[in-house]
Amino acid sequence: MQLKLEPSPEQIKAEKVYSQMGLTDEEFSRIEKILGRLPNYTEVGLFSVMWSEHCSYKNSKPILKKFPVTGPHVLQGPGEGAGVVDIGDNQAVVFKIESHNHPSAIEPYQGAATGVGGIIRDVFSMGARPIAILNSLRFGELKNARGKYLFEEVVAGIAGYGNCIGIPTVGGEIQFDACYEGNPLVNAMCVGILNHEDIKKGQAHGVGNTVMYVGAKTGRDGIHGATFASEELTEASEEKRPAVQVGDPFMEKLLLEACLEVIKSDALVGIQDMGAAGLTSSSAEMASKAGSGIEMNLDLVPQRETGMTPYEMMLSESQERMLLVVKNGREQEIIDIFKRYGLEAVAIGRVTDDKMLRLLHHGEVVAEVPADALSEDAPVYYKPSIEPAYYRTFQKMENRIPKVENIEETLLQLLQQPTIASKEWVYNQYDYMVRTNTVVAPGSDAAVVRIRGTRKALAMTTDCNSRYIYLDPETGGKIAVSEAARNIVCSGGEPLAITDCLNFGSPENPEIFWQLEKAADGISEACRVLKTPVISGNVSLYNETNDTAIYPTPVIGMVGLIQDLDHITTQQFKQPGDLIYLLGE
Amino acid sequence: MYKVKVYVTLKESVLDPQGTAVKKSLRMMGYDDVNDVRIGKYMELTIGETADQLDAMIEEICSKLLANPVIEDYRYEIEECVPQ
Amino acid sequence: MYKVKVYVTLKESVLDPQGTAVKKSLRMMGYDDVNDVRIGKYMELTIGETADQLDAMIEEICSKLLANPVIEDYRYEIEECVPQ
Amino acid sequence: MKFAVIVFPGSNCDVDMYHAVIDELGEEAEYVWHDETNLDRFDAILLPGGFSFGDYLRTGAIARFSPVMNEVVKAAELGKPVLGVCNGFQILLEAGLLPGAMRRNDSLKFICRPVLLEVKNSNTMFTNQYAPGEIIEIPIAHGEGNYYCDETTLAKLKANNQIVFTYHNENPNGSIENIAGIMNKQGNVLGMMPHPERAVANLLGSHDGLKLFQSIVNQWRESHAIKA
Ligand SMILES: Nc1ncnc2c1ncn2[C@@H]1O[C@H](COP(=O)(O)OP(=O)(O)O)[C@@H](O)[C@H]1O
Repeated sequence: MQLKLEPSPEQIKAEKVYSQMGLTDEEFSRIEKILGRLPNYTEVGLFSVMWSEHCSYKNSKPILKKFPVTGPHVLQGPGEGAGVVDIGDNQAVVFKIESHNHPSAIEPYQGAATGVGGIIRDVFSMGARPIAILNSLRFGELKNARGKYLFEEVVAGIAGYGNCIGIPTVGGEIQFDACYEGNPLVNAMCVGILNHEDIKKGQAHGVGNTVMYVGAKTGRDGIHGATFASEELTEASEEKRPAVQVGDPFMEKLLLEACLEVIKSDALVGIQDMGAAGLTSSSAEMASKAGSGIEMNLDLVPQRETGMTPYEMMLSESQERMLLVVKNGREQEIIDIFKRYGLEAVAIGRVTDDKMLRLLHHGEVVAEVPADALSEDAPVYYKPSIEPAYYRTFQKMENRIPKVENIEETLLQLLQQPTIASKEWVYNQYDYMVRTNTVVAPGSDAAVVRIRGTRKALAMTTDCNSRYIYLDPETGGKIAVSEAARNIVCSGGEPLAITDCLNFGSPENPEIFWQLEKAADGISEACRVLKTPVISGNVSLYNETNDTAIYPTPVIGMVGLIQDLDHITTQQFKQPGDLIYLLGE
Repeated sequence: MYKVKVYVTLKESVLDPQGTAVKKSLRMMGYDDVNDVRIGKYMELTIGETADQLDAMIEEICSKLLANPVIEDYRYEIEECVPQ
Repeated sequence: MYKVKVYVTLKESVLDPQGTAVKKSLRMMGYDDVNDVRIGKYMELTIGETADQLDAMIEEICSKLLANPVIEDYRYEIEECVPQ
Repeated sequence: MKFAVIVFPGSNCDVDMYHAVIDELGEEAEYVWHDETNLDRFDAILLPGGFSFGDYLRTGAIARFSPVMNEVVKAAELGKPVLGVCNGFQILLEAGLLPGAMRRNDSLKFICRPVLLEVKNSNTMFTNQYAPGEIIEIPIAHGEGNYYCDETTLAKLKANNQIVFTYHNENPNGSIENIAGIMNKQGNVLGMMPHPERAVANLLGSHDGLKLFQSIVNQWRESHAIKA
């Protein structure tokens, strides 16, 4: 019934229905060529989300190639749910940062909350126990009610999710600047640890193995979220926005504990979270990475609403869901583990050898496309880049050293700046102590979380001074990495690696693309020098309102290893009479 | 004096984790006939003398503050009440 | 099929911090006529065929789970509804 | 001495409680899933913090119906020490093992930070290692710790010395009479919002909470020495 309301393949082509989903004419002909026929509505949907910037990195791939991603201690670089770095004694640290900017602009509490939920899934889908959450936030100046509302609700959303699931939020940073007024940034980072043998990958190996679905039921929420995240925010976004997702941290807590139990089972072959583009990305990527195919019967997908179409099910971004590949015949073991936590694991498909993503619904094949075409072979664009005029002007300007008449007064003025002032109001809303491993709480240079049962600890921080990056993206990029490294070192740690979240304006604008390129050059250079490879990251483009872009904001998340608890140092002055030294220039 | 009763409920397609949890626990307690539970907010506002444009005012209050139209629906009832 | 609407409110004698906060914001927004705001919960239960003793059952559900009698009052309405 | 750490779906301070007992107190502990129906093998019961069943509806409201709660009630009747921290306290209130109810913090915000407490009653099985009126530092982490009870109940709490901890110098959440922790009349069920299990080692910022656990062990040893 429902299906008949969808435009026919011919209509889609003639009326350019695909363009409403964010596909260009060239991309559409490319799809026609790949399939050797016209795609139906569901198939266009699959391509449109998978070829969105958010999922395919089609505009940013050439930039990401610049980053150094290897090192003797890197066990998993970019490409999986999160990166993995060896920390000795058969242990490894897993981390990644991700943006949830657009949803947070529309519904700040839930947008921020589901952002936290998503990054946690990325980490535990690698087989790691999440041990800490950090964030990096940008808002307009706190001058109007809307600005304050966004700020308060984003903080409440991060707290609401993190506190409930019971992972300490141990650090972050906040900057207020008019450029973020219409487009706040909400980046969340999660850090986890695991033993080497527990590393899991999102790969669908083994023809005949079973594809299982676990977690929350699929509803009509967030359909086309990935495409939405890849567009500029306009007045019309309000209309077009996908039904906003509501986070369910309780469900995720159960999912987390159950998945960590499941990864110990050798019945599990692969696991991936259903993030952006939900079932589509998880299934296509798992198949593509393993060089296999997947066939799923959508009638078996647990559904929250009635009459959902294949298109809706595949594009839904309902939260708190995972896709598993399980050895054929061993399904019951997995079902039993989830059942203990009150969760249902449902077999919805199997791994095939034909490299196709094939979907069945009511006994019919409703979509059949090569998995690689959706994932690895998505288009890549090399965008033009132009050095902006403003940059040239700045470069020509003399260095100006501000004259300070009254030091005390200036200091007080500075301390009153929301960006500089204490963030206690924020982090006191976060349970930064749960799991009793936080040995340096928010308020110092980096947070420090001990690894129970060892003398070791991890130092972690997020940093980015976007004003510097705006003024000089390359130098600013170096500064961001160096600041993070200083925070780690000042806490007693040795920097291990970074994750990054590239928040920029529209890549269609050559000047913005230039910012992206240069910032990446700077970050890469600093990472090479400091031997901190980029092990994971995320790109958020189109952060613009009414054609004004935010400052380029490549947020750096860094983790460092503290070899012995005795090496931990904190920021605070300790006692009267101690000497104060200034290091550096 | 007016008493305004405002009902805020989650939109149909929006996930209701609270309702789901309550339904599950009612089932566990043996109330098998409970098919669905949705949880929303109920608010009572007591409002002074602004008889005119009360409707427009309530409408505004609801959409701006009491409900988030992105995920919630609201409705309200206005009762005139005689102060004792 | 029955639809049961349950209203849970804080007892009069119990301070309602949420209501107070909403009232404050409304005043700040210029709605000076708002004298009082109380915030409670509104729940909708859809219940199957147990026609008999529905009342007793709802009473039980409310007092045991949906409301905490130490600080909350509740009331409910039962509507019979014809499935479409 | 053997402690049960009850784990409800959504509990998240179970690990903290467990490690406080094993690593710092040096006693035995075991996680007990909420569907367990026998607690005979334990000498004391710990209800940890967290968000049982998401704390959807009301804090502790759903957890109280978990099968294990019948056993917790039994253990309480037998006189075994029962300690509920944060969400554990909220569950004890909902289950009627302690009087009163919890409201949202008056700031309407979740608050996580160390606070000062006054030990109001040091003559209990949970506080015998503290000096009377001792001021201790223990963190809080909750959104609903605003304790409430009616006048009559409050009068009884006072008359029977059931108020065990109060907030010192400032009231972080609006609870009546600065109440941070209360016990039942028999004195073997304690509920408190602050987290003693998070203050058991200097590395964590304070070890003031350790004495609470030591008090339980102390009392248990003494009563067993007498029996023996
Ligand atoms: N959003 C946040 N979440 C958690 N902690 C934060 C957040 N913002 C700031 N903090 C904490 O406050 C402290 C100071 O932050 P900030 O003013 O940004 O300093 P810095 O410039 O040294 O990074 C840091 O320890 C940081 O971890």
